[in-house]
Amino acid sequence: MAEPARVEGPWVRFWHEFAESRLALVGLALLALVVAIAILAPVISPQNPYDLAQLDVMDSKLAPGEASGTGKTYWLGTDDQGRDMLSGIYYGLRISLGVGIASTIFALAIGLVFGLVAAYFGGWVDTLVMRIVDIQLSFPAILIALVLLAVLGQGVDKIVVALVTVQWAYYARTVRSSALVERQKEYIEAARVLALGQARVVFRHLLPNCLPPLIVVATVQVAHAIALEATLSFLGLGLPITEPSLGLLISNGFQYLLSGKYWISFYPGIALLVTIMAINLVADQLRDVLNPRLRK
Amino acid sequence: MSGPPLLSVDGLRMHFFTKAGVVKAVDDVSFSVGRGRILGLVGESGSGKSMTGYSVMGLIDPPGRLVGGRIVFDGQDLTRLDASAWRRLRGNRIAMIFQDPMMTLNPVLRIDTQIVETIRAHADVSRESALARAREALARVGIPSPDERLRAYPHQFSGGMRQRVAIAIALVNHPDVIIADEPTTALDVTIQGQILFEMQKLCRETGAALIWITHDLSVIAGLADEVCVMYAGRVVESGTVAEVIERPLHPYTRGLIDSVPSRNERGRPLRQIPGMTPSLLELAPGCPFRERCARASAACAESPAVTEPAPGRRLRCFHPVDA
Amino acid sequence: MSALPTAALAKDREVSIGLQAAITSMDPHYHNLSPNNSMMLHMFEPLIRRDANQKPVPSLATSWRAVDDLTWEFKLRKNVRFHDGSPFTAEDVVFTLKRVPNVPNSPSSFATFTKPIVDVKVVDPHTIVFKTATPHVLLPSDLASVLIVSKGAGEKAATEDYNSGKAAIGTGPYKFAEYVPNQRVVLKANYGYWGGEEPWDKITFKILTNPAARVAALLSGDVQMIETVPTSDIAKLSKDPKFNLVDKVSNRVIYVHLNQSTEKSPPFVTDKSGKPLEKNPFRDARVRKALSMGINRDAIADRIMEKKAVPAAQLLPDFFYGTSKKLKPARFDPEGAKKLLAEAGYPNGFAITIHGPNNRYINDDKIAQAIAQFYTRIGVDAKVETMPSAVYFTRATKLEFGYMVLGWGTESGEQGSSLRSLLATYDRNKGMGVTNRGRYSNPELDKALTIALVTMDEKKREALIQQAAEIAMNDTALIPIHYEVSTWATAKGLRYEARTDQYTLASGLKPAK
Amino acid sequence: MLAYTIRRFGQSFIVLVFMSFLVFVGVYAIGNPVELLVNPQADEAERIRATAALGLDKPFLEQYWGFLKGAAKGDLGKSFVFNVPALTLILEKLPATIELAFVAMVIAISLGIPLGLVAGLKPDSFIGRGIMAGSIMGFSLPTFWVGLVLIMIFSVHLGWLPSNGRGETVLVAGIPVSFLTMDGIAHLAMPATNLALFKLSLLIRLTRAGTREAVLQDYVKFARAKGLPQRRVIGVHVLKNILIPIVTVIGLELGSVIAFAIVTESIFAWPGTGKLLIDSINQLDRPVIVAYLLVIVSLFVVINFVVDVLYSLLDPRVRLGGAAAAH
Repeated sequence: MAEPARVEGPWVRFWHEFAESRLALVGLALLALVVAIAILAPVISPQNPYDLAQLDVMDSKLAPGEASGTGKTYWLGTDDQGRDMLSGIYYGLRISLGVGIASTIFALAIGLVFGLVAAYFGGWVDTLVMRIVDIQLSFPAILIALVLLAVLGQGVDKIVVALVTVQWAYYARTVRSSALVERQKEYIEAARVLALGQARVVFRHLLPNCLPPLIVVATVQVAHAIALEATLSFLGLGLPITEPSLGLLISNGFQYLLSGKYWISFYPGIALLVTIMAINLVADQLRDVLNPRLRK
Repeated sequence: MSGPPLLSVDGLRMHFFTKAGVVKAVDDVSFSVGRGRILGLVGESGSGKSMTGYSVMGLIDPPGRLVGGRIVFDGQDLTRLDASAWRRLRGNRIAMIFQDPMMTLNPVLRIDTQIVETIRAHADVSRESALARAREALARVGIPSPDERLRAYPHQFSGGMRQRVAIAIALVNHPDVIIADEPTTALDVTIQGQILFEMQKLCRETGAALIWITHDLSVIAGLADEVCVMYAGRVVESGTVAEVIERPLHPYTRGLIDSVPSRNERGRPLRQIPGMTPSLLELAPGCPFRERCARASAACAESPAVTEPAPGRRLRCFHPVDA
Repeated sequence: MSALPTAALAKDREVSIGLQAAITSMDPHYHNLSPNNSMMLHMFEPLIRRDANQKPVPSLATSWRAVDDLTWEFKLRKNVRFHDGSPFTAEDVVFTLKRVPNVPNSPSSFATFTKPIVDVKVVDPHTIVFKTATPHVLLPSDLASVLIVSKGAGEKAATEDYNSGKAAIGTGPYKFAEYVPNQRVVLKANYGYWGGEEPWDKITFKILTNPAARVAALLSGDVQMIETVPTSDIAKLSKDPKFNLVDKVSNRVIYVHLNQSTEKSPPFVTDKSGKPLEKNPFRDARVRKALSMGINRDAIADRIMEKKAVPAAQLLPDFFYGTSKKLKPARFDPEGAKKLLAEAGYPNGFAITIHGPNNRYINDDKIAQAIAQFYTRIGVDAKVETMPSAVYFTRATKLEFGYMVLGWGTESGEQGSSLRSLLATYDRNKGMGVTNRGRYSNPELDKALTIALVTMDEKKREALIQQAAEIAMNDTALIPIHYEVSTWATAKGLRYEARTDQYTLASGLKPAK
Repeated sequence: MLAYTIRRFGQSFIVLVFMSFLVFVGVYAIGNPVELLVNPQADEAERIRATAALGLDKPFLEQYWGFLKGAAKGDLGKSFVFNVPALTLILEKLPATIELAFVAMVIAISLGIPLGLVAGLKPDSFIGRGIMAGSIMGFSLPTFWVGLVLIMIFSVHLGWLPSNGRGETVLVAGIPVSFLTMDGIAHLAMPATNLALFKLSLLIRLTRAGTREAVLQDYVKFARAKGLPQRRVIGVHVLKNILIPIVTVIGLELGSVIAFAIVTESIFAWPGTGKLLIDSINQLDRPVIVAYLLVIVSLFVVINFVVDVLYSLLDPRVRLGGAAAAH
């Protein structure tokens, strides 16, 4: 192929390839904004929505732009506790993003190890791992969450544990299925013939070749984790109600959707949508750039 | 040799329109090949030889596009054909064989499926008679017990066998032109030789024209009748194999010949052409080889026109190598 | 286009009603649970029923009296027939009393109500006499919870036979037609009903546990009435001319139990740096009072409950039996609360975690959060942890929490029973304080309640219960928040007679003309 | 093959036993069902009676042993709440859930794969980008939110579709199904769409990613060089290669559709097992939870088995029981 042979540092080249898609740049800008908001939430929020002392139930359910009795204006309105929606969204973003990313990373790491080990070693190891995966996958998320809630109590760390418990098996199975195909290829055979250590074969040779499908799944799963957290919150199994994530804000506002107080659910919904969309736009392009097989 | 050639390519241009700019992958390429003749297309990787092959097949994908020239096959200009007419030619009257036999066969389809579909895409025949032809085709390329092998999957074949299957598929409809894109590069040397020999034989027997694309001049030397040397999307020199190899005119051809290990000059280090192939992206006008050429002069900033230094020879250089 | 919403209304005498909770059985003695009890009243009747204000009125019994402290005589209604045509007699009452404590696998039986009766005598087919071992003034009230089944149909019947409809033979205004667990109950009119004609030929009760789904079903015309309208939709529905909204203050109080079981810090109560306290602050009446004064009940009723709650001063609204008109809801007074806390030795407050359910009472988790918000104003740091009732109640009963948001519906409609369950000194074997999760204990209160239990004179007894209520509430034995107001929404043209017991009865739903 | 099947189902049996134990432990950890079932005003005697009636007075391991003995005879216990055999309760509800899941998967597959192919073949076109943007929406929004919005639009505002419940059913081979009646379809449309959205997005993305890789492969170019019609190049050469990951995911998702049906079923009051499960969990109705999981896990086992068999049909390089035989 007519590949332009330009001399560039790998990072410059990477950036050029990434920047080829304008849509991905928009996604990156949005993601940067979202991350900045998440990090800076305590600085830029008009109110600390988790500090109950700053809330006033008398200001509850104000419409966007309405001013409270004390003259404060809430640009995106307030929820049923008098929580400023704008601040709530800033902080909620922080929690949702954190929970989504943390649980995906842990679940991915665990699933990856189990999936690779199962595929590489085969035999009874494979059988054992896959049966555990079967159990895990058929256990309903809400039952797991309920048990964990009963045993561990409520909190951000606990919800991450719950999400990881729910999700790792999914990765394990995906990894295993692509690793099974990869394992049959010659380069693994070659690596084995070279008598490389097994860990080295698994992680240096098998792993990188199983990654592309996994990246697709993982980006979807960050979004999935955020949505799952929202669903658990909807079922009353999520985060403490005083420290709402985007999902909890949405589910709290959910009951007001039919009654016309749309903003309690609508704006967090938009924030969630933008966040997940940004993650995916960036991830899509990253995948294309990182995947040598897709290079033009 | 008389009459019009079977396939003639004239002034072919194929450009990629990327976001970063225009890549002139094929830039004013002309050649022709007659029945039973073998044409070698030689050049380093990135010289546009494969793209020329794909252009003739009508397999150019966006952002690539044919922007000029004619491809006349059996009296028809292919560039004017619509997509479906072109498709009916492909695999039927013009066939192509790819470089890597490990990748060209679909791993999840059985061999019989892959051959039969080629036959049935072009002829309304029953599955049974297509299977019979498939068996013949396999036998013709020297695959033992073709009946059994028909029901196998590609991964059950060795590399050489896979390439034979690919060749069988290319030949199954008795094409008039075969474009072979480095089909032996990925194989080991003994099998290379066998396949080269067999291809040559098959072409002579069937009277098909063969375009052999390779980076390896030595392959061409024993195989082809004519040769086109390509550089940066252009044909820089062409002629009969004997003449071009005996008496290269273009400095690039010369360099290529010098870099081939030769029996007479054992012990002497191989001479390499200095420098690298230029990026084809927004290539400046002028001779693209001038950066690497010992003979380059100020004149080379202009594109040299095609000259005909001898009957049947064509050249694109201001400073040909002295004979 | 859509013919759906109107088509449903077109059949004049058919109606669909959206219920908020599953009906777990069609056996009236299997599971003592409000939604079941409400449903069963369509098919079966007690001797004495409760009207919309939970006042006892004659049903299958026409009159009753205490012959002496241990003997009650009931006159039964004549000319009443069961759905299968057989006549109702005293034998059916005897059979019912015998069946109630012996329903296999019952997760919650009605035996509590029949246990006081030690002997039954049938005087004639329409007169029956009950004997109790000790004076039991609540017998008529207890019997209001016991539905009479047919002896003929029920003799060999198990719960399955009631669920299939085979044995579900009562005297009530509606007959069994179909029961699909967790999905729907269909009833048909009993045209021979002794109480006269009913408004409906066929009723379909749909189980719509999700509040939004319930409202959506009403809005789209799939059902013509729903119970427990989510507070968030009340404002909009009441403005919509296509619907009627009715409400009534209920017998359910939302309150707070403060864990007084420990000497030192109860669970989840610490000083502000997280260290346990030397003393259990909840044992100090001043602290309890301060925590009660610190809650802005009006704000909760107004903002969280959309005005569908009434600030509470005791365990039942003051028109119920045994309630005291003297008790008024604690006034919101953060300054006063702070002062009281300082007096009690907590000038800087302390830290608590408010625990509550999040799927049991109307807006339960929001109430907990609002309370926490108010407490920040009186210097008490409050965290909030809410959880599904499956987890919550087990832990609450094990006293794993310090500050517990709870609810209590007084099905009997008299305050004595609530005081006994919630505030009498914990003694399960005596049936005292069985649900006293705060472990409040006050001998004075216990005494008044014990006497009241055996006082046959209604006036004296009510005075004793009122006195007990005043003792407990003035000591802030628990913190009452509000009485829930039950709401029903119907399609235009229908009107429902709202009830204090939160029951949804088709007999109360009538065309508005 | 036979040995493989036997081994596979033997393992599954152990899984089932293990699962049921986990549920026992889990429910035990969550709370005491008597707390929820017994009337709060009940006295101690009534509590003791109820505890005994439910068999909760026995030691934990004895309860489990009792369950195993019953299970061996096909008796998974009676629902605490409904007093009917738990298995009956579930088998009554199962057709509704499977119908919902199946219709949702059919929607997801029949739209997801073609849309994914289009997006993969024309990744830079307006349509391709539009499909991708749409698919991002599909999994960004929580199921419950989308469900309610659907109800708001189609039931409340437009009045086209019923907001809840299952429509009229007809018996097919003794199983009640609703997708054959107009009323049934009207009731199915929204919940099935709601349930399908996420899977649809996932399938679009997977198919697109697979397609983009596949079209660059030599074998696709070779197939075109053979003069095959576009239809066959994409429909056979591309599709068959990308089906492997897709089949895995479809297999997995069919299971998770049942799990996710919990939310959809409760919003649309769909009378299936998902709604039954959440109610049972909320009531700590252990026999029903256990029976539900055993039924679902058995379904999973069958689904996974079918997926693995499909693998070997789709990809000749993977042998059945492959992992075990590979060394």
